Amino acid sequence: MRQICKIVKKEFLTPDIVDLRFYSQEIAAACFPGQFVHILCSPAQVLRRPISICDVEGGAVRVLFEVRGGGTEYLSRLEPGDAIDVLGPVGNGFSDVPRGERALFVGGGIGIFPLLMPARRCDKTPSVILGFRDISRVVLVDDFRKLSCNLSVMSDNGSFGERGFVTDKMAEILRRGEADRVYACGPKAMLKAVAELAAQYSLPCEVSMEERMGCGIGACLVCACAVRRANGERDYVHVCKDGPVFDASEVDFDA
Amino acid sequence: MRQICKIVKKEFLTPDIVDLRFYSQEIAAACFPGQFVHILCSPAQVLRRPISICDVEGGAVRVLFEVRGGGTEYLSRLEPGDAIDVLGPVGNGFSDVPRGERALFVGGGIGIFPLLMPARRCDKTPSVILGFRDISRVVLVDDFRKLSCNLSVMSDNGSFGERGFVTDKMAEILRRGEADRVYACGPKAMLKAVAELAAQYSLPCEVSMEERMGCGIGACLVCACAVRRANGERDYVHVCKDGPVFDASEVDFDA
Amino acid sequence: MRNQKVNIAGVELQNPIVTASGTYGFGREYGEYYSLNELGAIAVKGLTLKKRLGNPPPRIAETPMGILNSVGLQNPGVEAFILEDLPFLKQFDAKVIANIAGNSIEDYVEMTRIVSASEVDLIEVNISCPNVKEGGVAFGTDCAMVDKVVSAVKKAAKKPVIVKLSPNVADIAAIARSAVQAGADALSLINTLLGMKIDIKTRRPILKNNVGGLSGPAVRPVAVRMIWQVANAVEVPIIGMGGVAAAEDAVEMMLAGASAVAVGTANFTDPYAALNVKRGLERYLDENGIDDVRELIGAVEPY
Amino acid sequence: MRNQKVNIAGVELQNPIVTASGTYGFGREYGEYYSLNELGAIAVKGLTLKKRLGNPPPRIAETPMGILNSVGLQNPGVEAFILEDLPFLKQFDAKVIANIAGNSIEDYVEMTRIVSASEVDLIEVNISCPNVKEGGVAFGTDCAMVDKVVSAVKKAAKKPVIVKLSPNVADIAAIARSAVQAGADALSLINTLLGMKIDIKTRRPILKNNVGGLSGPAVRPVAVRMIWQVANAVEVPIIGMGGVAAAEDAVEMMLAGASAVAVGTANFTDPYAALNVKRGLERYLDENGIDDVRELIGAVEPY
Ligand SMILES: Cc1cc2nc3c(=O)[nH]c(=O)nc-3n(C[C@H](O)[C@H](O)[C@H](O)COP(=O)(O)OP(=O)(O)OC[C@H]3O[C@@H](n4cnc5c(N)ncnc54)[C@H](O)[C@@H]3O)c2cc1C
Ligand SMILES: Cc1cc2nc3c(=O)[nH]c(=O)nc-3n(C[C@H](O)[C@H](O)[C@H](O)COP(=O)(O)OP(=O)(O)OC[C@H]3O[C@@H](n4cnc5c(N)ncnc54)[C@H](O)[C@@H]3O)c2cc1C
Ligand SMILES: Cc1cc2nc3c(=O)[nH]c(=O)nc-3n(C[C@H](O)[C@H](O)[C@H](O)COP(=O)(O)O)c2cc1C
Ligand SMILES: Cc1cc2nc3c(=O)[nH]c(=O)nc-3n(C[C@H](O)[C@H](O)[C@H](O)COP(=O)(O)O)c2cc1C
Ligand code: FES
Ligand code: FES
Repeated sequence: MRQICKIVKKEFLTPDIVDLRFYSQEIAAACFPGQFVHILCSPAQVLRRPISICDVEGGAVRVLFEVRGGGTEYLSRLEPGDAIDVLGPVGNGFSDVPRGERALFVGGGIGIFPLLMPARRCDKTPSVILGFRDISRVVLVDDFRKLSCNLSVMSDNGSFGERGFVTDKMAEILRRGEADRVYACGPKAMLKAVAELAAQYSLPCEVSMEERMGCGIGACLVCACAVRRANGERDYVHVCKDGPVFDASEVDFDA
Repeated sequence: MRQICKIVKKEFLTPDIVDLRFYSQEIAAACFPGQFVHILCSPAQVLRRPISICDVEGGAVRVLFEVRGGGTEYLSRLEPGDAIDVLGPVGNGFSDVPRGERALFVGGGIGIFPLLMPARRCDKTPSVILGFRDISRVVLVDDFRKLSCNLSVMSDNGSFGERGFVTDKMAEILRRGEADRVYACGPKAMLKAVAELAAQYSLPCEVSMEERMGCGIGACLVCACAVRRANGERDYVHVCKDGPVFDASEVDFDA
Repeated sequence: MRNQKVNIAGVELQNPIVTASGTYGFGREYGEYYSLNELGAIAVKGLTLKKRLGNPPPRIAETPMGILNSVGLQNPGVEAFILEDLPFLKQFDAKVIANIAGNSIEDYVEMTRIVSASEVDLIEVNISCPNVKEGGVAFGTDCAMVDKVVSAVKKAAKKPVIVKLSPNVADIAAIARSAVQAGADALSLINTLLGMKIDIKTRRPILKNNVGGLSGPAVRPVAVRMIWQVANAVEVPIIGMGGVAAAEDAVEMMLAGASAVAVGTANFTDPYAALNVKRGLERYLDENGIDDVRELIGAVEPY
Repeated sequence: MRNQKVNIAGVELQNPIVTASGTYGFGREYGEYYSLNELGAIAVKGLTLKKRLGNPPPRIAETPMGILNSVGLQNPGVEAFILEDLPFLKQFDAKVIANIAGNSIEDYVEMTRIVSASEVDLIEVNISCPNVKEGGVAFGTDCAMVDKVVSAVKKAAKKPVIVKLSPNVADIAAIARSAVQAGADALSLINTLLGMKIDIKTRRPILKNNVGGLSGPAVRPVAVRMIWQVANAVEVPIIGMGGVAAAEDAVEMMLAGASAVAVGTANFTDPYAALNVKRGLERYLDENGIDDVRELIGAVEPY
């Protein structure tokens, strides 16, 4: 689906992170947790930008994004009333948490955005670990607080929440046997550590991967993600269509 | 001079012609009739667009432009309060009408815009001939009416003013000996005819030429205009710096 | 009804709009946005004899009004394509162009035999892929090599052969002449220009392959010039491509000498790009009272 | 104070920012916007032995993030330059690069002699102008021709010789090697890519010359790639250019292997472009704690 959508709300949560809501009844109705939208930011750019769907509220889709380069910078300057060209929802999101299972959500940095929706949709209280570089980058914590979840917040330097890495906290939780499956999104190094921990405890683990994209729908094959097939063979799957969420046991984090 | 200027007024005079005023005390103070500004229209474009200065009003500069391609289209969508990047005033304008002389101004289509200011600045009542394709393209006539000038308006099909070409009217005026010098701006074919008529009556004639531009200040040499030197030699001068206004007797209209 | 049909080496396309190899997969994904019956032809992702994984990611970088890609011919192999994808594509009115790339002349010949025996409509010989180490672009930048590959392919081919030219050459007309003398039934151009982008923060290339192929509107002036030069040098039909994003661009390429026009990178900007180019072209013909789209082909009047 | 100085073939530039030949005239016009003392060097408009009128207008067309030009070396001739423009330029700290273009090897040699006897600091041999019928780009696309021209020029030269390369070639590294083997003290690249734009309303090319040279941000990925390839192929310093519009672009080119960077088309977008690139580069060094701009040269870490 490709739509021209009106921005209904825009707010800078930090000097770099923007909370944007745009109106699309259709995308809001059709999307699943972990899917993303592919947004055409500037008329001077040829490529869209993939941004995770963070939440839906009525007919509005909420995304959070960090201003990094030209595309997100342009997007951050738009205002309510302006229109954006949105492709989506695209990709394969997180699988539903099976009834009765306790999920653990682990997010780092901008990787926390796609975890809000699935964490809300659990029937058993999930655990959530959010990691930030430092206090200046803390966003969305209040939204997670409003869910019924066991929330831990970590920062690398202890300036907000506990000092330490999300995997420190994750190890604790798994040791205490408080999780039946793990969902994670964040930097690749973090995902790798999360996947290894989950594997140690033989827990199912899904990770949301990032890769530079072209088409966003599976046609151009640029967004390759290395996997190892059951037979040990190396292969590439594609983040936009096969992912962004993959079974962690398949992903070849060292490729 | 290069300035980021605020648009103070924008109005569509016809579906295609925009009347735009932007604020620049400096350009308003420094400019001469016949000079132009070189405007950076869209961030997706590498080249500026040359637009004649039509008038100055206090600290505001007035330009009229026709929407033709991507640049003028983008410009036409800006609104008061938006900023534009303006280089100018640039070029050599019309020479002052010597005291006591009766000037004749001949403009065709968008070529009438740079004639308003010099027509106003004459001490003896000038004649002005404005030519339009048809009534749907008539603009700025009221502004000329407000000057003390002998105004003739022509249209190709007679749908506004008299039917005929500006040169028909010009021939009449010259026959009656009502002009001492001629200033013209418009399509090249018109300028050629005007120049020939003026030459027949041995009147000094200045024409404002158009050419595609790069730098707009005389450095890149793309805006070449063919001239014939006194010794008969062909040469190129440059519309942005040597012009846009040239002595008609120099210009090689057939090059 | 105005005529939209064009002829490429004996194969009639219902309209001149093609999708460029490698940007459109095997049609399935864009087929969810509009019917593939709308298109003149679909050039499928570049095929190799055996399955290829392609290059490691990142495989794409954005540049001013363009992109660099270094996919490196990831594909399931020609046999898998014929078994699993061709039947899907053959459901539609769009002609199917099999784009083949080899590491050796033997590869090209073998693939030509295989696709000739299939329901593919046209064979596009990619001698211009900048993203593979062996072979690839090397075949396309030297007249003698072009002659060898094309002659060999033509001997094995039972379908019309389009030769896809590389723009990374000094004299595109000479390359085109070699291809035609060796028997090419049609030419397609341009493939991508070799480019590079460096991340100044990490001081590393954005592409894991270091360099990649430049495409998109940025390259259009080069494409138009080359199509014009080639159209003046040879008689065979040309499929023009390189930065076509709107109907006006397609018209420009046809005026330069293309009989059909492929849309590539523009699909990424807008999944409806090819459809919009097609519809826009129809509108253009209507508005200008042009009864036959073929009137545009090579109709530029140079100075 | 961080070191900004770079060395091009024995000539020290106070900073690596150069203005590209043909985009900056003889410096007078931009000199009204900022002091020419700010620049590392100024490459003057391409000079020929005798005055040249250049091509008929239109000489420029806009393309996606680029331009086409077909000026065709309009210039007053080398003698007039030395008499009338060089004294003006020599008032400033910026080094003066005389860009020369000939129709024949004799032309090049004669001009080399003339500028060698002047106060010019460096000679840039333009063997890559796409806008003149005779000579021009033909000298720059063939290794044997490059060798001939450069050897002849070097014999006559009493100043360091920069050879300016054409990007319209299949193997830029081979051309670069020929130039260096023939004695080039430095290389500059890229000149413009040959392109074309057609007005679909009139069905005529926009440029009266039909084709012209493509420059501006659109070509930057091609320029960066070629600079990287050439830097890996030869040892002499490189002046990089092609689409530099901001300090980040200059850093990218230096990382790719350029010792200095020229700003061309960007001057048209913003008359302060070269100054802004220079200032931005200083800021970049400060912000990243880089003490010597030369640390950037060739510092890209390829995969
Ligand atoms: C599935 C997915 C979901 C994402 N969700 C979010 C989100 O919810 N919030 C958020 O802030 N960011 C998210 N990102 C990252 C976001 O896409 C990039 O930060 C953004 O594309 C950068 O664009 P730019 O123009 O600002 O940067 P530039 O560096 O100028 O972009 C240049 C090109 O590189 C691509 N690119 C650059 N960085 C990345 C990256 N990290 N991942 C993918 N492509 C990149 C751009 O898309 C563009 O094509 C997501 C990425 C993916 C793949
Ligand atoms: C000295 C001078 C004064 C002018 N004054 C006015 C004016 O007051 N009002 C007005 O409506 N128009 C004026 N024009 C014409 C105006 O510059 C063009 O209509 C405008 O540049 C078109 O830009 P575009 O992006 O809309 O069209 P496009 O066709 O998309 O432009 C593409 C490129 O071609 C150039 N170009 C296209 N048409 C012309 C043209 N006729 N003359 C020069 N360059 C052109 C553009 O500047 C641009 O570089 C003037 C031109 C010159 C040379
Ligand atoms: C991501 C991508 C993959 C491509 N893969 C192929 C390919 O497999 N075979 C081929 O002949 N051309 C390939 N190309 C080149 C295109 O078919 C086309 O020639 C080029 O991109 C220029 O057209 P465009 O500017 O419209 O994209 C690829 C281009 C892109 C962008
Ligand atoms: C209008 C124009 C005129 C040029 N004239 C010359 C010239 O006379 N000699 C030359 O060597 N290069 C000439 N060039 C090429 C530039 O010096 C430069 O190599 C090229 O434009 C790429 O840089 P850019 O993208 O920054 O403009 C010219 C370029 C332009 C745009
Ligand atoms: S972005 Fe095209 S396949 Fe994923
Ligand atoms: S536009 Fe550059 S010299 Fe006139």
